[in-house]
Amino acid sequence: MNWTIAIPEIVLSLLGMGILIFGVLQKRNTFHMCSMLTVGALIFTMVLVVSGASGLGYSGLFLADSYAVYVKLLVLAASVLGIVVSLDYNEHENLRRFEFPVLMLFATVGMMIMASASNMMSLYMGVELQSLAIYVLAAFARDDLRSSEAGLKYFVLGALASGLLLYGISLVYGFSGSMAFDHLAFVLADPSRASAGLVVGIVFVVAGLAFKISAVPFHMWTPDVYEGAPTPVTAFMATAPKVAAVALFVRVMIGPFGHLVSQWQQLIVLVSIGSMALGALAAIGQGNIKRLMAYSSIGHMGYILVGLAAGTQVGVRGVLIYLVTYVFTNAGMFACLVAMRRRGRAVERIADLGGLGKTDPGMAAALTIFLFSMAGIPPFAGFIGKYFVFVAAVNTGLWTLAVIGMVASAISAFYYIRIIKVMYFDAPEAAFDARPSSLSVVAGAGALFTTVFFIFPAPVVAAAEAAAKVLFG
Amino acid sequence: MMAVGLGHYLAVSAILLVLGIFGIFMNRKNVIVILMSVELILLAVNVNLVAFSASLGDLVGQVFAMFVLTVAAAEAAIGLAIVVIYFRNRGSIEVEDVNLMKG
Amino acid sequence: MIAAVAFYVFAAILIASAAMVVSARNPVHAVLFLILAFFNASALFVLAGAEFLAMILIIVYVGAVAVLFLFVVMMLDINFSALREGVQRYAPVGAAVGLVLLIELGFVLGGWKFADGAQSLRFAPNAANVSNTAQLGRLIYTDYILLFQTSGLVLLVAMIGAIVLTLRDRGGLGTHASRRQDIATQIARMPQDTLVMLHVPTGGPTGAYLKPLKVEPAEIIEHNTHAPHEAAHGEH
Amino acid sequence: MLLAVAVFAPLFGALIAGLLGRAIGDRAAQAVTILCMGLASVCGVYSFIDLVYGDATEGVVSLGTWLSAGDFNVAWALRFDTLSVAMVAMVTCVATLIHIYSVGYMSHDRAIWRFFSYLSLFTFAMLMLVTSDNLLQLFFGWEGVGLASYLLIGFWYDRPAACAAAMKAFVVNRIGDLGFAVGIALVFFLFGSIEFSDIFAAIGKHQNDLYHVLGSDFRAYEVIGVLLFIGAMGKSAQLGLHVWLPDAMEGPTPVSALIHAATMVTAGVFLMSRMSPLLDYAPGAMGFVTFMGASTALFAATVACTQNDIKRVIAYSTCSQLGYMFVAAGVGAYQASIFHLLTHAFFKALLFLGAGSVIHAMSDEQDMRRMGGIWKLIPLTYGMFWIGNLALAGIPPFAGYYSKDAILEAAWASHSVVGHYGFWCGLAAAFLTAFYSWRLMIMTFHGTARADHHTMEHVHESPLVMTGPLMVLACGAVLAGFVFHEQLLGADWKAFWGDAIMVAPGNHILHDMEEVPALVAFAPTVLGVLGIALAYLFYMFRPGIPVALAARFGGVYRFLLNKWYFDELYDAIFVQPMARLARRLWRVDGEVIDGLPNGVASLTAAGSGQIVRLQTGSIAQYAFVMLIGVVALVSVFLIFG
Amino acid sequence: MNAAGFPILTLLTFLPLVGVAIILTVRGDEAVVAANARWMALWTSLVIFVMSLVLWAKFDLADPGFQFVESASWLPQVGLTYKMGVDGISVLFVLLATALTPICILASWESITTRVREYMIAFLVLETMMVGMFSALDFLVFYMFFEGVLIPMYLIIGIWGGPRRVYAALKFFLYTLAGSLLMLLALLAMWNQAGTTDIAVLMHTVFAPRMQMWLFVAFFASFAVKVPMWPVHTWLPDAHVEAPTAGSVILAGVLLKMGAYGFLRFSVPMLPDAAAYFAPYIYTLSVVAVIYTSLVALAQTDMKKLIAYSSVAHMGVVTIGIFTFNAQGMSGALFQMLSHGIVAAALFLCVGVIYDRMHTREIARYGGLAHRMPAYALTFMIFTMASVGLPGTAGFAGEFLVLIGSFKVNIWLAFLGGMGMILGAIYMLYLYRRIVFGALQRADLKGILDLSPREVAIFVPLVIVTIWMGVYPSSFTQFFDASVGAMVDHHQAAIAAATKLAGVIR
Repeated sequence: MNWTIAIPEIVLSLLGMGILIFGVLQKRNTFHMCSMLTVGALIFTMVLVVSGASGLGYSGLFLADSYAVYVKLLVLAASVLGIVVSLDYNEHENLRRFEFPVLMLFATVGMMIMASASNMMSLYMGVELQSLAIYVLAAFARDDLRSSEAGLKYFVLGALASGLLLYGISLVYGFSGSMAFDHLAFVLADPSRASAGLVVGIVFVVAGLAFKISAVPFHMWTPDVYEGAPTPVTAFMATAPKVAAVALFVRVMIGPFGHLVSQWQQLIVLVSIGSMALGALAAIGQGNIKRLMAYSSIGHMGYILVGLAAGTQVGVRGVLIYLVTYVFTNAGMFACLVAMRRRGRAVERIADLGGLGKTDPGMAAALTIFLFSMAGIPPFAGFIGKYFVFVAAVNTGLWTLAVIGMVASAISAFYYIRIIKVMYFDAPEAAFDARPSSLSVVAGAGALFTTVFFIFPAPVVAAAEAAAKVLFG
Repeated sequence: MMAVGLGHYLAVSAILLVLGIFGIFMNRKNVIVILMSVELILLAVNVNLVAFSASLGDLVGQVFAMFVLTVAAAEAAIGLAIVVIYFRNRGSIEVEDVNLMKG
Repeated sequence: MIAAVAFYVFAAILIASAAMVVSARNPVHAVLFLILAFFNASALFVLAGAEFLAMILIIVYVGAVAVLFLFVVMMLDINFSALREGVQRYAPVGAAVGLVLLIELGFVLGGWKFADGAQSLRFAPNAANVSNTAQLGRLIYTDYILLFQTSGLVLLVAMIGAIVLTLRDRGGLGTHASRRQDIATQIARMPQDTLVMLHVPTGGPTGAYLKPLKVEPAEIIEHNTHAPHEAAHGEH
Repeated sequence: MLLAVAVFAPLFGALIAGLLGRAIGDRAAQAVTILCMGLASVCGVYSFIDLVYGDATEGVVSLGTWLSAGDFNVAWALRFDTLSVAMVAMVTCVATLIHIYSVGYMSHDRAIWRFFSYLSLFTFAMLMLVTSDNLLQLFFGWEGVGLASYLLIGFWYDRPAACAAAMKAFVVNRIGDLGFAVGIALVFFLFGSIEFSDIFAAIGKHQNDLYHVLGSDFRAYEVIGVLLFIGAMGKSAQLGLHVWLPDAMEGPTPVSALIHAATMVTAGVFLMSRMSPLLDYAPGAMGFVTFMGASTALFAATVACTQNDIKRVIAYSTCSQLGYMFVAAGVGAYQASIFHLLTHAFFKALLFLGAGSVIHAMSDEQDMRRMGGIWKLIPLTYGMFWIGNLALAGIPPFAGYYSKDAILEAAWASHSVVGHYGFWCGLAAAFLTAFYSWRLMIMTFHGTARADHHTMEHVHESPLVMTGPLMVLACGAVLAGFVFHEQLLGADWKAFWGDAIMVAPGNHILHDMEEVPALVAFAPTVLGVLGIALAYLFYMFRPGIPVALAARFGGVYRFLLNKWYFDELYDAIFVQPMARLARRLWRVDGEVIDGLPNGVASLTAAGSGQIVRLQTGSIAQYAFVMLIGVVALVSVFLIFG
Repeated sequence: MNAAGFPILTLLTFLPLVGVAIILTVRGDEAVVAANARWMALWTSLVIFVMSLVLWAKFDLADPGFQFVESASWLPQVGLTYKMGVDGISVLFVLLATALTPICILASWESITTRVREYMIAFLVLETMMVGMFSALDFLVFYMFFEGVLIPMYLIIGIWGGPRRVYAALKFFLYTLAGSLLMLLALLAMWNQAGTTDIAVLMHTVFAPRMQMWLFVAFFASFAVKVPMWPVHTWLPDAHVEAPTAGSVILAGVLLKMGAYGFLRFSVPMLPDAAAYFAPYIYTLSVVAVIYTSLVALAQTDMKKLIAYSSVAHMGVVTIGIFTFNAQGMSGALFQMLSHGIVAAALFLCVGVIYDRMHTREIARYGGLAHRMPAYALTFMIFTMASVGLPGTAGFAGEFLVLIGSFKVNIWLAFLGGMGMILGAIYMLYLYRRIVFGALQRADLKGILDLSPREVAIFVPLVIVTIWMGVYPSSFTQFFDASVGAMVDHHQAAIAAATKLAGVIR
């Protein structure tokens, strides 16, 4: 049994527990210290992931392949960014408790398990580990009504979703006789074995996973939770778990259920269309920028699902590239949002950005880059991501989907550039408080990446290509 | 009286599932009932898993059911913790009061 | 036959009590019905041959989870009579949708059959002559060790979460977010730090007695979960 | 090369005066332009003499490429043949005289340098027009004179009427120009070239080509003829597109003389003659030309009889005379039309400049009803008017007699229905011409002085710089017909014209002209004399008659006085509807066309509002939506899967 | 390596960004930063302009293909290459862009006083996008530049624009974005079919007729908005009116050309059958554009709006020319694009001159400017006449060639398309009359000053080019003669092949 394939997860968990013990034992407030240690642990894990062995192990429960490596690196990077973004915010908002980074770390472990899941059971355990940690994080500002409401909503609906997921898994298990992905793929290779029960089970699994990536119609929690949760948590929720969930979603659909692509394709198409349309439409009237980001992320999930709907290697490659651009753009964006603080108080209305172009040109420029990127305007990274996703759709002949995607893209551009409008065209509000360097670093790095990605996309594309290839054996 | 088969278990499970779901979205009373409904759903799943496991003669289902139980317990703990802090902030756990954020 | 009768009885009670959980007006009743439901489900598990799970269900669910529920319900001090009655406005539509789901599930499940070759895919077939518990134990500690550990992590996270959310920090002016056990101090504490030996005058009317050090009464009340002597030691 | 000097010297003068005028001052600007014009006229006249009497041969002076696209190639080039050099000589001479005249006439104006610059610019454009070697360069000159005309009419730009007139002139001309341009396109389509030599060489090849337009096939030449004539109509103020010419009198009088009498307006006639080799094969189009020319001649003459503005009378007279020229061109007597063009240039410029002299004397009064009784005060001008009017009325031996006579003879000799229509219209117009000419003269110079006392005190003869050109032109008005008659129209016309005017083998009009009945030959003169007599009767001896007639036939009078209501008609059917349409379309733009995207936008916003309303914040409802989602997906799967 | 001996197009494209980088490093108080930004932007753009003259000098007139080609590996996995090059069709537009940028910067010298640094940066970025777009030889690279133009332009209109700038900027952005997203789909489809996005290869790829139709529609959606064609033109008047002067200049001068360039670069050569099929519809829309927008221009009370509508009409002539598929029409369209680029830009500058002085664009607020501003009156007159299409000015050759070309299609097309000659004269002269002519009545106009030396420096080159293009248009047409000829041949061959194929099938 080649247990070494799980070394990154094992090491990260142990480090997490170590940090936990360290934090408990120290008398001083160790939030900052623990955060830095966590960042160190995550980065160390990235090294382990890159250099780790690959293969299937733990009785077929755990799979380390280049797809997993790709996803894990992205997840870890997103987690690092999430923690860095939280440093200053938590100090200000009286959330400086060392459990915060530790919970993020354990959530990351869950995501890594999700990335490596090759069995319905490890899938479920990964999802739950990740979800439970994030439920807590969402409610972390426990004296804030909105935060606790966010936690409550996320928890209740998340529990319902995992119930549905489990029910689906049980049906799949019952109708096919196994929970291992490779077994399922083997069973379903003969389409006649795909009984109605199995198919319904797949639908339930899809529903459960769609909840995790907040795709329509399982998206309802997203705006409320994004708005209510502390902003760094929102930043974290919008990036790392999304990556892991998407990766898992793709792996499940392409791996065990890959042979049924013609059947689930239309489901994904419907969900994708719904997400793109809702993401485009609902954000228009929003005044709260975190809420807007929630709708925006719903829309982005719709675009990502376009790649999945293609069900081809090109599609998966598109999804993986999109995820990279999505993560960095969002991380940078949220770094800017976290920096929105006026006279010591966090503000989050779009109108608060008024005249930012005058009062803080650097941040305004960064935000502009992120917003254009999310709107898919070349040459920013977001465009590259969209391009590769739509390449897949066109390749597969999903013209309707592509056209609707384009329309949604145009509509959503409206609200993105409306924010730019507020920043540059509106009368200036009072300036924001001085921005801590940690946020500047994240925002600057995100902006730089978003801007120059188009020049050197080749390494990412190559990695995504290799990762996608694994899924199609 | 019919012999008890897998179908029976599945029917019970399905009814439990639907009841659990009903409990979540029909109820106007309090949030704790929702948590209990979640437990019902998980119970339904477990019934399913056990029934399949028995029919297949495969223990995987039961192993999984055990993990589900574990997770359910953890979920209950966190859920109740969240309900508690929510109650402390809001002073109420009525379902319809949980609507500070919307739109 | 008896098994069938038992199944029907248990199943009926299970469903009925589940329905009561959802519809009971008093949350305390709901919890109690939930416990009833668990008991019956456990019985069904036994009928299906999953004794260990049945046991766990009782121990974990009834013993821990349901009690936790009860505890919280009681603790939150809810005015039950003020709770809203009835169901949501869209109840009829909701009922219809739920019914549709049920019918669909029935339709689907009714057509259950194993996929061809499913038997060959069984990962852990039931072994003869080995008890259910032993089999599960073998599996969990070998093939499923990873997930077993993961579930440990899940519980750890739940623990951290519950603590971080609910543990209050009263008057926490210092660097400590909350009052904690300080193990090293505890161990390093000597009896003479805490106890004063008084020489008892013999035969005197006042008598000799053992007296604790002076403590602030408020702290004792606040931290009644702590050992009195620890509270007495205090951190000044 | 002298021809090139003649053409470009005015441009040089115009540029110097225009760009440096403010720096070098009015005097210097005048000097430069006049010098350049003098040089140009010397060169022009010398070229003419050299070609007609000397040993120069026809040819082309190539200046460089202009425009090329695919097989469409146009070069800058000057054509050197009798027609062009005759025009060059005439244009440079008249223009020089008018430059000189303007020194006096414009002496009280400001921005004189600008005026002279415009005048020279105009001359340059006109010279480019007449010397062009291809249709496009002709079009260049054609539009160039339009521009100069626009600038000169609007010279007094703070007068609203002048600005309006300038714009009207440009726009109406543009309408004709569009026809012209399409005509050029058709020529290119047919011949693959728009160079005259190429076109004329290939005339025979394409004469039976058909072109499908308006639902049936026409001979392509006919279509070309009509299209080019549409252009000519605009520039030469033929009936329908004549409306700009009378208004153009808002410009300074020298402008009227140069542009709206002697040169620019005759460009249409020139075009007809230039394209004669082709037009001769287009009898239908030529009939149309004759018809329009004759109608214009008569129409303008009738209107001229009732006008009271001295310049407008002459303007309508010009219009009428241009009609004559087209009649001649239409019946194939291009030589006669050019002949009339030349003589007309002299006597009409004379009349205009004379009118300018009168206006100058009368302190810028143009209304003849406020003149009278001044013939003794400005005798020289009065004399010039006599000469000019005699020439205009076609009284022998003045220049107009020869040319007008030739045209009417040609019209008669054409033996076609439209030719005869032309003849009768021309005859009537000849009578009216004499009538209104003398009406003008009598109202202006004779009778009681109707101007106010103050004006009358200032009446004086113009300075020499103005009367000098008048006298030179008068010489031309007297002699031009007699001198050139034989050369242009006589038996040796071919020797004179060379290849400049080529006629189809069947065109014997010049020959036939000689054989018309004597009555026809004399009729115009007789009618002219009768017209003069009638004018004397009406305005000198019995002033009551015209008043009574005007009262008796009020409808007819008003009809004529209001120029057949053309302006009102156009206003009602083109200008106003267009303005209304413009405003309506603008509303369409804002409400309908913009309404769609705006509507989509507000629909989107509304949709957004509706979707957001679903987001009630209620957990139960969120769960319900999830349930619906699951049920829906399951249903989709079960039903379609 | 190419004829210039160094990667000139890449340099031209990205040098502005170097200027941006330098401007960004300037520190100091606002006045210093503003002055430095102005001079830096001016020098950068001038250097680029001078460098772009190399293209003019070294361009091989006889070669119809792409020249100065350079390429670099970009995304080999999906067959994407960074490839730049120009042919006769695009080379002059590169020059147009590089020439207009310094003029725009000069025109904004005094009128832009706030956020000068950002403004100059926006303009230099815009230059990068424009030059890059005209020299891109890979479809995706083209698309990125094509869309990238939106970003600086959106900011220019939105930040430094007039009172309704927000509406105008949003409208501009969304209209063009909506259009170009469909083009992206077409791009993907073509890539899917041909396996490459190399423009040179795509030009010789034969697409199935049915696919061509769809592709054409998608391209049309993008390019028609950009041109703009009726009825998707309404963003233009708003954008023009609200944009600052230099923004209008670059919008009219270069950005409008992008749509027509797209038609020439993609729709016609790559989709010959569809282009031929849709030509009558294009004619119809163009004719409507010419007549309708001319009439609407007539009703305007705002100078910029009037000129904006006139742009629509002029671009209608361009689209007619492109879809005549003959040498005259296409050359004429190209020439008209160039001349419109110069003339409309100059007209907007003319408006800017008096707007800077009086801060109103209301036509009725002016009148009699000739009294006080003779030099301005002359300049304005020259450009008015060029806009009207007077022979001897830039406006004529293009319009006339299109007329010839369209006549080959249909006489009525020539007539109706030529209606612009008449209507253009009406609205332009009407405008001129109301602003420059008439009596100087308003008191506040009495002290208005004539052109300043800086303004003269802006206008002189434009006047010279305008006259030059009128008198010696061959010096421009020779650049694209070969390429247009090749395109016409290619088109006819493709149509013939399709007809033959249809015959065989039938």
